[in-house]
Amino acid sequence: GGPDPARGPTGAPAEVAIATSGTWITTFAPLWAAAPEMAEIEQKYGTTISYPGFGKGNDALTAMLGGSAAVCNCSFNTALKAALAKDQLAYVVNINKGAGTVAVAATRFETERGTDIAAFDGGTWGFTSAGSISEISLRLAAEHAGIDWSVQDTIAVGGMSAFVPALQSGRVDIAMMDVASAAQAIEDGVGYPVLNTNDLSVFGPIGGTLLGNGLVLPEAFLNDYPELSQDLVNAVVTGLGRVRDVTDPDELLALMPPGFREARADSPTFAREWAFTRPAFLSTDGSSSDQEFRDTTAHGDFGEGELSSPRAGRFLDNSLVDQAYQQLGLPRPVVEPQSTP
Amino acid sequence: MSTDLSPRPVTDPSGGPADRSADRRRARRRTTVAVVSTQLTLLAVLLGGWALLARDDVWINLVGSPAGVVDQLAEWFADSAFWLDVGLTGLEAALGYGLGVLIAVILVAVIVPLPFLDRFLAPFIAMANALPKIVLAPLFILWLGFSITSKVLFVAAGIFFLIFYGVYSGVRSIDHVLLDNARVLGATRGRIVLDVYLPSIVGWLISSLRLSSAWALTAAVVSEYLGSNSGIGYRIALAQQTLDPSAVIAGIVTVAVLAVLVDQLLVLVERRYTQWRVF
Amino acid sequence: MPPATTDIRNDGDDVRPGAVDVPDAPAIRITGVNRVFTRGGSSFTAIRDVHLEVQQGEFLSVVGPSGCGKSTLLNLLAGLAKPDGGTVETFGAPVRGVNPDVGFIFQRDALLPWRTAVQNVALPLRYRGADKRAATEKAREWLARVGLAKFTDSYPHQLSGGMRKRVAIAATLVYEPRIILMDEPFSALDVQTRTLMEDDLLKLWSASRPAVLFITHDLEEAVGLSDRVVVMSASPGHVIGDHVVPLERPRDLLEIRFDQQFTETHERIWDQLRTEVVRSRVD
Amino acid sequence: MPPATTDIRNDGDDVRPGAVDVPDAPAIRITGVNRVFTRGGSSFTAIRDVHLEVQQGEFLSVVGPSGCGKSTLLNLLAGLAKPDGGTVETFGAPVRGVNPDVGFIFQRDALLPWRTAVQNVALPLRYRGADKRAATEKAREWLARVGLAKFTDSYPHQLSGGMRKRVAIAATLVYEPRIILMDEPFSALDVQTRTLMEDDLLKLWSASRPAVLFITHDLEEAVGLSDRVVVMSASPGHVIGDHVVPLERPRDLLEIRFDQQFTETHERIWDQLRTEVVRSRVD
Amino acid sequence: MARLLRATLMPLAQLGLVVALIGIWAWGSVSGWLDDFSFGSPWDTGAQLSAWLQDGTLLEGAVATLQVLLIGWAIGMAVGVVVGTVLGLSSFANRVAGPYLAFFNGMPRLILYPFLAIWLGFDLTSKVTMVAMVISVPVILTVSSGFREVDADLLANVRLLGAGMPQTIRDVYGPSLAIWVVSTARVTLGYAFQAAIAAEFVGASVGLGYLTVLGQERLDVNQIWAALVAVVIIAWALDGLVSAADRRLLRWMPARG
Ligand SMILES: Nc1ncnc2c1ncn2[C@@H]1O[C@H](COP(=O)(O)OP(=O)(O)OP(=O)(O)O)[C@@H](O)[C@H]1O
Ligand SMILES: Nc1ncnc2c1ncn2[C@@H]1O[C@H](COP(=O)(O)OP(=O)(O)OP(=O)(O)O)[C@@H](O)[C@H]1O
Ligand SMILES: [Mg+2]
Ligand SMILES: [Mg+2]
Repeated sequence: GGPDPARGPTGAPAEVAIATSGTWITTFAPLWAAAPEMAEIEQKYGTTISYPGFGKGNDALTAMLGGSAAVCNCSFNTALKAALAKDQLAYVVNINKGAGTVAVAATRFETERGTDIAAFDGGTWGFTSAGSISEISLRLAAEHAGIDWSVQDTIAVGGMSAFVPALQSGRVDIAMMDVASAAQAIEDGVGYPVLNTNDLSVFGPIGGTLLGNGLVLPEAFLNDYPELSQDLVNAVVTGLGRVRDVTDPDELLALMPPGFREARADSPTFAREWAFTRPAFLSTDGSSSDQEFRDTTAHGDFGEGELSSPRAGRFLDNSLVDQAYQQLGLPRPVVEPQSTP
Repeated sequence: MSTDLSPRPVTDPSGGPADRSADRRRARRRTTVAVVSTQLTLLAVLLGGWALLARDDVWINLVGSPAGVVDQLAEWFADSAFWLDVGLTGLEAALGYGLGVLIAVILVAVIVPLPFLDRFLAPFIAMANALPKIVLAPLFILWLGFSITSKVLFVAAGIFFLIFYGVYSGVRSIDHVLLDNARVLGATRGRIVLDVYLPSIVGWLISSLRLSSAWALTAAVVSEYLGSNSGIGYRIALAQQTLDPSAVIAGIVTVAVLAVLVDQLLVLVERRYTQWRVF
Repeated sequence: MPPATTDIRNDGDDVRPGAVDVPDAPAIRITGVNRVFTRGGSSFTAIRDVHLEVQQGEFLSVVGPSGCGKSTLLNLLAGLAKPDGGTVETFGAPVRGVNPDVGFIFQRDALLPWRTAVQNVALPLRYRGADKRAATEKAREWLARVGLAKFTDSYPHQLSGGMRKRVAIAATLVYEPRIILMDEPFSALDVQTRTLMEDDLLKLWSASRPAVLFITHDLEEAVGLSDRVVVMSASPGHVIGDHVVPLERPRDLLEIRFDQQFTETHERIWDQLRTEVVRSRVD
Repeated sequence: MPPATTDIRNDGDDVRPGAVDVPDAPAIRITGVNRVFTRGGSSFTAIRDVHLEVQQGEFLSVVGPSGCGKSTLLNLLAGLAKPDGGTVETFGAPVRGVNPDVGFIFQRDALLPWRTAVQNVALPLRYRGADKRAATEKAREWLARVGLAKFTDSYPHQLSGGMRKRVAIAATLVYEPRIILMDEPFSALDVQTRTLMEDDLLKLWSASRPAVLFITHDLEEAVGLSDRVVVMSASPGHVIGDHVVPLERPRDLLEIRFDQQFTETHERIWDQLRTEVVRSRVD
Repeated sequence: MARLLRATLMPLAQLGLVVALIGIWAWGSVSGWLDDFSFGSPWDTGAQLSAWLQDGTLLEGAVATLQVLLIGWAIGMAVGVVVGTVLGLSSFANRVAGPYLAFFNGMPRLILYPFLAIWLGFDLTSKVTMVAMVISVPVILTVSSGFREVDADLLANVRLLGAGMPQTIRDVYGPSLAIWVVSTARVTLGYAFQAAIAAEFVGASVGLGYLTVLGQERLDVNQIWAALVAVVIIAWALDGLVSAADRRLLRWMPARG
């Protein structure tokens, strides 16, 4: 636990930092779209809300554990691991489902191989870094296609910005990219989409329904600031509802804060990006099920017995989401059916 | 911006009669013109090469284009938030730099009069030197949060060794007769440091200070890059996430230019303290 | 390169316990001192079993073949090195760490290159707490005395060899230490300047009467200046002769050379020295 | 600090255009040479309008008060500095860049601290293409000649002041340059070693007959060794006296001092020098 | 006898410090003062190490990293010394290159690896280049500035003794600069390690850097420690080599305490 943050006038912390893995990531659209509600919270509690961004989800989580952020918007598995090892944490609202990635292959394979992943056997496979969701989802897809992963040529390209050039220069044949890179690669004519892990209908049979990212709170925070916690969840749920049904990318951009709009100036690319991302929201209403828990943790490298521990049991907390729909008076949206591999 | 670290263009130390010194001045001016024109030619070649490279599809995604970088910089320059970020990065680098230099100098001051301590600590210092600080960056965040403290410490850890080994070698190369003489003349330890050690190691000190000033900025940027929501490092990280190579390069260029400016400042300091030299 | 000394930085205890001097103790007492250097594995005895006493107020010269250990001896007295046997005492107290009683004019010049002549001379005064103005004033005076009035603001590298030596001499004499160790101080000076400086030295010495240990290769100089001349053998150096100079003071250095006692003493030392040098050559 | 010299790295043109010597040209010809230093803004004339000729095979000594510009003169001859007026020629060709014809024994020793005595002496031979074994052999021989047979493998910092000087002398004499410049080579040596080395020098000189320009403060040495002694004035230094030494060769250095002509010449130069030094003191 | 005592005492004392540090760590982790998640624990780190030792991961990783490190370091040092020498000798070249060097030195090169990797491929070449690129600039700068500390008397002397440029470099510049190069070698070893590890963060499936990334990715501090222990031991050994070289190169110096 970190230092006790200074208190604002209403007894809430003077600053609420929401650590996220990456700034203005489209996958976190519900969070960004909640800006008006967040502003209200700032008003109500006399606090400021900030969004320190980190290159990796782990670092965002680390920041929260180190006490420099109150809340973390991070991936389910990472947070669970920390919850088992350190402070008790709670995953209070889900923001997206699926791995948040898109497999893109080099254009030269398009006519010959199409979306047949098995055809890439023996080629070079790219992902961001070892152990990341990008690697895991790529491996799942490959293995699902009957490929022996251990004999493949795999390359961690390091950063997202390396995907397009790596694909273009022929250093990799197929790569599991973040949506922004995927959109860029396709827009540039460098690659074509092979698999969108956000799309449950495609990825469900491969990896099940993965719990992507969500808000994670230390239990201490929940206990100290129950009302504030609820309001944060309410805001995200509102944001989720706001973006879920938007199909027109321009309309979506209009919902976003100025920073986001600036970062997504290229509208055709963003249109693709949005098309890739939206399914991730269609399959969630903010809550998470036990089946999803099992699907997600199956790839998480957990020790035996760890997942049946009481700490793990307390990690998933849907109560705030349920409460949110009540408080907000919103109908629960229809969620795509769960699918298991 | 002449940034020569090596011997200054060693001109005749003695002026000479008027006609000769005029001659020399003219010759010096001629070399300066040659230097500057060579530099400009080189710059043109590099920029040209870059512009050519940027016409290639692969490369433009990697290195952006000169025009893109200039646009980006122009946009940033007009934005006050950019200057705040520059200030923040500069502050982190400066604090970390100060801290690192302080600790290094103190450590040398403690170690040199106590050879057993020197031998005792040597392997630990070597190990700490080799420890990849970049791995520690996330741990610093875990232990200290993403506050400015963690960045300052990260910077200090990054440059400490440059200064330490630099000053240490400088001390080793001191002429013993000077030390002996000062001691016999009655200099206290403090005076010996001021009168003998410092002036003798000025060359070493400045050269390590100049090297490490750049590293301090790099370290600040890397730590921002790895976790922060402000500073130039964050701008670079953001640009990478939003796949904007020109902005990445613009960020890197900003840092490098900052480093060159700091370096120039140190050159001035160096001139001031090495006047007595023969050169 | 300086002759390596055992590391003097080890012992920070500059404060000598015997600061209370024994009133009648000789200024310098060296008893049975050895000094051994290791050189490429094998060890080499530079001086062996040296005994030497210099009374307070005495002027003693040491002569001996090149490499016999004279500079080594001075290093021991200044506390810059430790003997490998025997004891070194000044004013009855053993020398531990740098000896605050001595002034030392090194054989190799040791001026701080980054300080001007006047700053170099003012240094010891400043170390003794003099304020800057007074120290500079006195340093200027001394520079004038050694004939460098016009060169006060030159850096050492702008001075000739003899000038640098003179600055070093001024820097040592200026603070009037109780013991003065001089390692061939005048060898880089021309005859005339040298005579003038010898005169000055004698005047200064008779005024404040420090003990002087003077190393020279010039026998006339040794005899002319000293109360006693000690001859050292070729290495391993030790004292093989001790010649009292039976000359009245004050002395006129130009006249004295024609004195018969001068010539005799000179002759006697010369003979002893010759044998020694030849011996050292033959080994 | 070394006396500042123009940087020798700048002008790589060691190859002297006049490599074809003029057969009867004097070994050294210095005509109307000035050398001016700027010091803290103002300029200072070290030597002014110096004229000097040294014939091939001649042994010339230069004496003069400390700081009169003797070392400066040698620097010009060695090509380490450029005159600010006048010409400096060796063997009829102007000196440009470092002069390959001269051997130079510096006033301050300039041995490489990272090489042992024997390696330092072998260096010039190796530079001249000798193979390692032969060079080392010859260097050893020379070290024995200067009385350092036992110190071949010592590093400079392990040698006494006089020993270092002897190594430097050996390193210059070993390769028999056509002109030898010596800046107070023997001042750090004891009388006996000095006499032996003077003897050696004369022997070597009469064998290969280089031109020698010898700087010393010891008038007896100057007269004893030279064909001619030149006296320089106090700064700005210039030649004020040129005394031929009318003594037969070969000379016995110990005997010669009692020769009447020796005494007369000595007296003459001494007188001139005294006036000069007094003058330099008064200014 | 005293010498023998001193010779054995020092390593013992050093070992003592290591044991004490591990002791504090162990105590902190048992007592809960240092939580396992943030600081790991000695036994878990030990267990990780021994597991890696047994399955050969550690050896494989160490060899891979060492390979990158040593080749890159050697190239970087060589380039640095050669270019530094050129700049040290030619004031013209030095003045021309000055601003470029300062600029390049100021660039955060550690984050440039992905560029290199795409350009040169994700294999040894790009990693070695990365290491060489990171360290060559400081070496160039130190070597070229070391030239100014060279004693002008010594230079004059050897030139007069007949040395040409190559000999002057060998006999005067070389040894004078040795102390600079050795000190640089130590520092750059550290930076070379940084660069090698940073390069292995990306595009590697072996190496100590890869192992630490895995540790980070799995939020397993013990795994990071275990990899770092390996790094530190290698570093210590390499530093031993450097100081042996240092002693050999600088044995002409007066004894130092
Ligand atoms: N650091 C050292 N290591 C090894 N030997 C040394 C060291 N310093 C001095 N010596 C040796 O000790 C002996 C005495 O040296 P010292 O400098 O005392 O001679 P000196 O009498 O002053 O001679 P000189 O008149 O030539 O100055 C010499 O043989 C020298 O080689
Ligand atoms: N680099 C320099 N800058 C300024 N002045 C200098 C420089 N080098 C020498 N001088 C001055 O030139 C004059 C002559 O110096 P030089 O070294 O030639 O004297 P010298 O005759 O060799 O004296 P000595 O017998 O004492 O060695 C001196 O007054 C000295 O101060
Ligand atoms: Mg001596
Ligand atoms: Mg001189």
